[in-house]
Amino acid sequence: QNTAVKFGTNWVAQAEHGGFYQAAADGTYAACGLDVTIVPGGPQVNNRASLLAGQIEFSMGGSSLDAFMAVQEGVPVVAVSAIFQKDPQVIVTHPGKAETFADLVKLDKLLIGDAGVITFWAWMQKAYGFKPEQREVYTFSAAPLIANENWGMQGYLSSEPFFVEKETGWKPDVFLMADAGYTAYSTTIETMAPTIAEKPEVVKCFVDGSAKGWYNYLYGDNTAANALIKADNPEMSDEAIAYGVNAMKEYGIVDSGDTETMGIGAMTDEKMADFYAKMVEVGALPEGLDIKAGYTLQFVNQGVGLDLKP
Amino acid sequence: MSGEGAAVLQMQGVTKVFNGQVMALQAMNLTVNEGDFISLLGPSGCGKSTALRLMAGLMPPTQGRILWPGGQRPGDLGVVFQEPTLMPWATVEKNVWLPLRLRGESFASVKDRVHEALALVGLDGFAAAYPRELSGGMKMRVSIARAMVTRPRLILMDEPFAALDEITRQKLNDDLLAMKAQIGCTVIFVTHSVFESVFLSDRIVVMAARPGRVVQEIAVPAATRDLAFRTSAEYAALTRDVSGALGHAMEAA
Amino acid sequence: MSGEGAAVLQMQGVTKVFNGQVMALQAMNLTVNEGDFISLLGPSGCGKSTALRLMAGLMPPTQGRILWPGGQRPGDLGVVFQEPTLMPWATVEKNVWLPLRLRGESFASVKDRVHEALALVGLDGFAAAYPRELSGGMKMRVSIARAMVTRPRLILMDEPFAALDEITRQKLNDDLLAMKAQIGCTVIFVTHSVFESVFLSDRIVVMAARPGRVVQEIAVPAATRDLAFRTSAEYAALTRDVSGALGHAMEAA
Amino acid sequence: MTMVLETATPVDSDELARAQIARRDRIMRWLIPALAVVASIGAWALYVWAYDIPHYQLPSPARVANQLLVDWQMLGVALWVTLKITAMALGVAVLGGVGLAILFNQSSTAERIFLPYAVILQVTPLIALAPLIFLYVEAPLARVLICAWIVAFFPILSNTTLGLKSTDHNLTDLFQIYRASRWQRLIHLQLPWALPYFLGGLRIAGGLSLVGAIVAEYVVGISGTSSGLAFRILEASYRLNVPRMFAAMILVAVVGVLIYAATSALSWALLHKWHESAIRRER
Amino acid sequence: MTMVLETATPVDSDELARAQIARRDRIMRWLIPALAVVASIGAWALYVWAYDIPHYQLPSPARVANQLLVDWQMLGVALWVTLKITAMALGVAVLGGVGLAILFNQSSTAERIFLPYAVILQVTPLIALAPLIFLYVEAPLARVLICAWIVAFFPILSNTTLGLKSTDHNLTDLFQIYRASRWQRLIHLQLPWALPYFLGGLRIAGGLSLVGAIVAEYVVGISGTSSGLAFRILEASYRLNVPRMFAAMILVAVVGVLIYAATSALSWALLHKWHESAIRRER
Ligand SMILES: Nc1ncnc2c1ncn2[C@@H]1O[C@H](COP(=O)(O)OP(=O)(O)OP(=O)(O)O)[C@@H](O)[C@H]1O
Ligand SMILES: Nc1ncnc2c1ncn2[C@@H]1O[C@H](COP(=O)(O)OP(=O)(O)OP(=O)(O)O)[C@@H](O)[C@H]1O
Ligand SMILES: [Mg+2]
Ligand SMILES: [Mg+2]
Repeated sequence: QNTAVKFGTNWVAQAEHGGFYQAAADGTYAACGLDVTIVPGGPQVNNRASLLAGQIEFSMGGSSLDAFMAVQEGVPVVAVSAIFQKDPQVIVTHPGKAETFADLVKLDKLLIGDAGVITFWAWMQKAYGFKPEQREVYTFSAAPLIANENWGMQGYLSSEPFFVEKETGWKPDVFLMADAGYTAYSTTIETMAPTIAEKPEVVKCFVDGSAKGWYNYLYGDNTAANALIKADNPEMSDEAIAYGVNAMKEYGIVDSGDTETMGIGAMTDEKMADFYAKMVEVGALPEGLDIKAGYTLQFVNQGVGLDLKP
Repeated sequence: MSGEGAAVLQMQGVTKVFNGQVMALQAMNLTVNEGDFISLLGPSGCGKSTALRLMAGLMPPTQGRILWPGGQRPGDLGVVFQEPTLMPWATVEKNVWLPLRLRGESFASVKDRVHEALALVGLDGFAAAYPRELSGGMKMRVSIARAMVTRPRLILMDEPFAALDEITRQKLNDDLLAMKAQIGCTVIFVTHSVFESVFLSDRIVVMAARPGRVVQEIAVPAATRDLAFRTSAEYAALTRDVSGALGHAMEAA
Repeated sequence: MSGEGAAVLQMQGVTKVFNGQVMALQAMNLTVNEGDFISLLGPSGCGKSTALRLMAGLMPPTQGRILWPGGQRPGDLGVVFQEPTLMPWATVEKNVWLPLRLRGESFASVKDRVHEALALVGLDGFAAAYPRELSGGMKMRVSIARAMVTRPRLILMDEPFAALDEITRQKLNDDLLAMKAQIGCTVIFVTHSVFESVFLSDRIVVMAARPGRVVQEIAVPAATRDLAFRTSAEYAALTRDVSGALGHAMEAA
Repeated sequence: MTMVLETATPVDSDELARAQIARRDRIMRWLIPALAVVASIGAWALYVWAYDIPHYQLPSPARVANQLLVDWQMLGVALWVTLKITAMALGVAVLGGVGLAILFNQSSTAERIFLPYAVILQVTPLIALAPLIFLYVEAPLARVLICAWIVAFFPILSNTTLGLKSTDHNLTDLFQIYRASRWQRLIHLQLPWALPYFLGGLRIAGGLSLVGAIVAEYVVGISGTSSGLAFRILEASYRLNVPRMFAAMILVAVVGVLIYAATSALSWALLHKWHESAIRRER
Repeated sequence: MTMVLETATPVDSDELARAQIARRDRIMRWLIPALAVVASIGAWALYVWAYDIPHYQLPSPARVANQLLVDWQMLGVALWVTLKITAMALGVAVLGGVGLAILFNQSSTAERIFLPYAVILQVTPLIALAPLIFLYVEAPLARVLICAWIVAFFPILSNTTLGLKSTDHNLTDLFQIYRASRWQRLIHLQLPWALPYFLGGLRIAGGLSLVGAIVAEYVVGISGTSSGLAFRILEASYRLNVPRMFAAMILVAVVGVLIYAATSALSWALLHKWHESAIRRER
């Protein structure tokens, strides 16, 4: 008899959720005793609120920052694994408008969503000198970017660039924030502290299963997972999924750096502390937070699934 | 004929002041006996409608009191306001049905009575019309039919016949008297017509304006109310008396 | 005294049918001459108000036509509807001001005229009151003051004095005649009072109901309209005639 | 000179002319707005064509129409989902709005206690309420309905309250004299009197419940795979499938206009016999 | 037996009793709702305390109050921004709503042509319109106002139209007889007549323009660094600062209630002399 748990993602089903679907599809979770239901997110579906409300057991965290903020507010949400070593947040521009991330400062406007304002936009201002007036509200429509040559737009590595190219025919330039120094983990697995205390085996199964799922998804046969993704989101095309998988591999989003030895999901105190220091510097967080309360290395860095990598 | 019944209603020193300034009634005293037919007569704005509304319990007096020696205000009261006061969304027959409906009678069970009342005021052909399709006098007649349909023990009427032609008016005068004779009800009646007041009432209360007050009560000792009475010398004398009283009242104001 | 002026208004075979079924007027003919005082008399619902509204151009006849031989409907028309028709948000004086206001006169410039008109109907003390604070008769008097305040060439009045006591009524009758004599206006007047119609008018149009139609026109050849006329045998005879005509009209219906 | 008022020519041709005008009026009543719609679609097409607007900024009408056909199955399902929620939301808005209006009218104490909360519900942004709704309401349909209800009930409450309060004082007196119970007064006098006001509120709430159904979908989502128009719009916008976004928006617009037309027709049916706002005056 | 209607005791004590009841009524009018507010806050506190609800699910009132004090500077600025936008939005909603109502009333052709678009504006989800607004409107303030206007104008338009149409037929006839121009009829008759209806619409639109100001901030943002309450709510929610989120929401609620109270007071001031809905009947 498997334990039923729910995992809430941050958006409609897409390639970035592939590993979780993979583990659900091929029985990896079931093998260690979990019946996982994936609850897709959406424009305003707030799975984090569901996590706090106790309606789901795990939710997908946006970035390390989320964990720090939880600490700041004294909310017992803990990141137990970091699937994305790099935040796939990008700035998309018309081709040839900028050479480096630093050049983006010269753009007239950048379309940044509300969540971005609170996270990377503050960092961009501090680290690169963007001006508050340069921000335009991003409403998840690329039309303003396409209409204005000298604008930039926030995006998710595998989504916005793909759609812009598909609609317009030209290939936009893409600047990965992670490569510019925004060293947050992303797509973390979050759960409540009591869950860790009371049911560590459940957490362990989910973390390990997810890591294995991601290896299989990236390097193995991922058709079953993609079928699930397309079932949850009938709009998803094979082409888009392929683009996403490719981009994740190309930019080393999931599997790069620490994961080479510690396995997918790896987190280190150093990287956390480094990013926290940056956030303190830009004023997004106060000094002196016990950031270790916001994550735990208890379940990761054990090389789980390394054997699945070809 | 009447005026000999027990007192049903007493106004004792009733004063009504509107907005703390307009004194609509000043220390009005009036005793209404079972079976009385009382007319209120007086210049426009002297407080006749106000007196009627006070009796109906629609507002409390500013000073003084209104007593119902028989216990309490009778439930079966018929009333004709100075304005027709019809429900615009209901047809004529549904409007007349209202007082019966409020007693729980279904329309089917009282349809005959409703149509009888409408026939009385000469509107049988307009049962299905809406108020807006009626002339001024016709609306008023619907209001009269509504007051009559319950055959109430006490009727308050505020210039019910003012908008009617003299022949219809005379007919309704007769009908009213006939109904009164039949069911022995008590009527309090506001009118501007001296003739009408003399013809109909046992007692005529002449009022003066600003402040509204009773200046004279005139009893009409008539045995019968018919053409003979109307053409009698007594009738002519009484109308002269009442007109005179009214003239005095106007001067006094 | 009148009736000798040029024709100002002619109704030719005017028929009015409401809702394609109620025939409110049938082939009505009427010529109104400059300076005429014409009374419309008839049972309730016979089409008097309808005739007045047709003359005022508020609706087209179903058949027939209404001609203004003098050119067009005069702009300075005074009108008293059967209902007071006051603006509830305006005080009495502002209501009376309305016709002048619509001509572009500021209140300050016509305040005296407004108060004069109010004094005429005995409401000078109520200039600042709102309509809801008035008695039924007082509202009607405001409406009369409003019609008079422009001293119009043509006045249409629909039972203006029905809600008034006889003394006020007589006073206003006299005032109306005085104004007519002074400015030589034309008056078309609906009433239910045979006495009033005989006292006031040059011509009385007696109507019958369903279908509404003219059954008789009675000329009143009086040189003066005063107490003497009121007590004359001629007056008594005329009232009898008119009452008779009215009786016939009722029977005919 | 003789001038004639309104009726210059002999009787019968008069009537004829009036009838003809009436007939032309009836035709124009439909023709003009239809032409206006055609003209605005034409202007849109022309604008797109003349300025060569790229389809991902503003697609041409033809493209949108085509997309509507192509996606008809998907959009049809979404439309049906949204319609169902709209209808239910309007239903609960009417019940809640009229119910509260009656409660407030019957008890001024209740009004003073609860009216502030009704106002608060009206003004609190749904996006902010969503987490609480998530917390305390389990059933997805209930969540959606609560959201849509919050958006739509207030105009009905407010207008019905106004109507109940405006009841003619003389008629109220009449009911008092005839010893009507509060209930009878409500049923036979106040509610009919408030009907035109209520229907005015309904016309506003009709549109708002559509808005509510859509916003609710944004805010609390609709469970499972049956997505409504909101999801399709957002998704299409996200994928830059602008023609589909427009197709979905046009469906929303058409539904909105149809709801308005339906509530107006209901108004007319209930009022044309007696209320000034709806009477076509006999001329 | 003698029973007395309404006034059993001698004259003076009667009056006294009535005055006393009136005085008690006046006090109760404020006391009851105040007590209700206190009670509901108490219940909230009790619930949080008794079930030991974690503060990130539902913070206790004390915690929210404390947060309000702590964040007062930030929230005060946000409140001020939102208030300004709300006021401007209500202003344009009144202008637009009444303006359109007058236009539609004066020309039924205009009504038939443009009313459908007004309905469409009401029902189209702002989130879907946002890209178009972005594309074609430059000034940030204009964007926000357009959004808020779209949310708030319809109830005013609809109610004012209803009022203009309900004008008493006899008074209309009177104006026609006195040869009033359309303009005069509008100013001196129809607008006063529509006033109670308009004010009803205003009561609805007051809350909606607050909603509009907030939604507009979500949807098209407010330029620069001056953020309104919407941003603060969203930010607090993102940061899991639930007490601050509640503090901001409570500000919104209070503003909503104040706007409602203000529009109700305006209504009373304009109507209590003459309209049945506002007259306190002389008893
Ligand atoms: N609601 C009110 N507010 C203020 N004053 C009022 C109100 N109702 C009546 N009045 C005043 O009270 C006085 C008496 O009014 P009432 O209606 O009783 O007169 P009435 O005798 O019926 O006159 P009429 O014959 O004209 O109907 C009038 O001066 C009137 O102005
Ligand atoms: N708007 C309308 N719709 C339908 N029928 C109407 C309308 N107005 C009047 N009528 C009908 O036309 C006839 C004449 O009405 P009108 O108001 O002219 O009568 P009247 O002579 O003024 O009566 P009264 O003396 O009672 O005022 C009546 O039978 C009435 O029912
Ligand atoms: Mg009276
Ligand atoms: Mg009439």
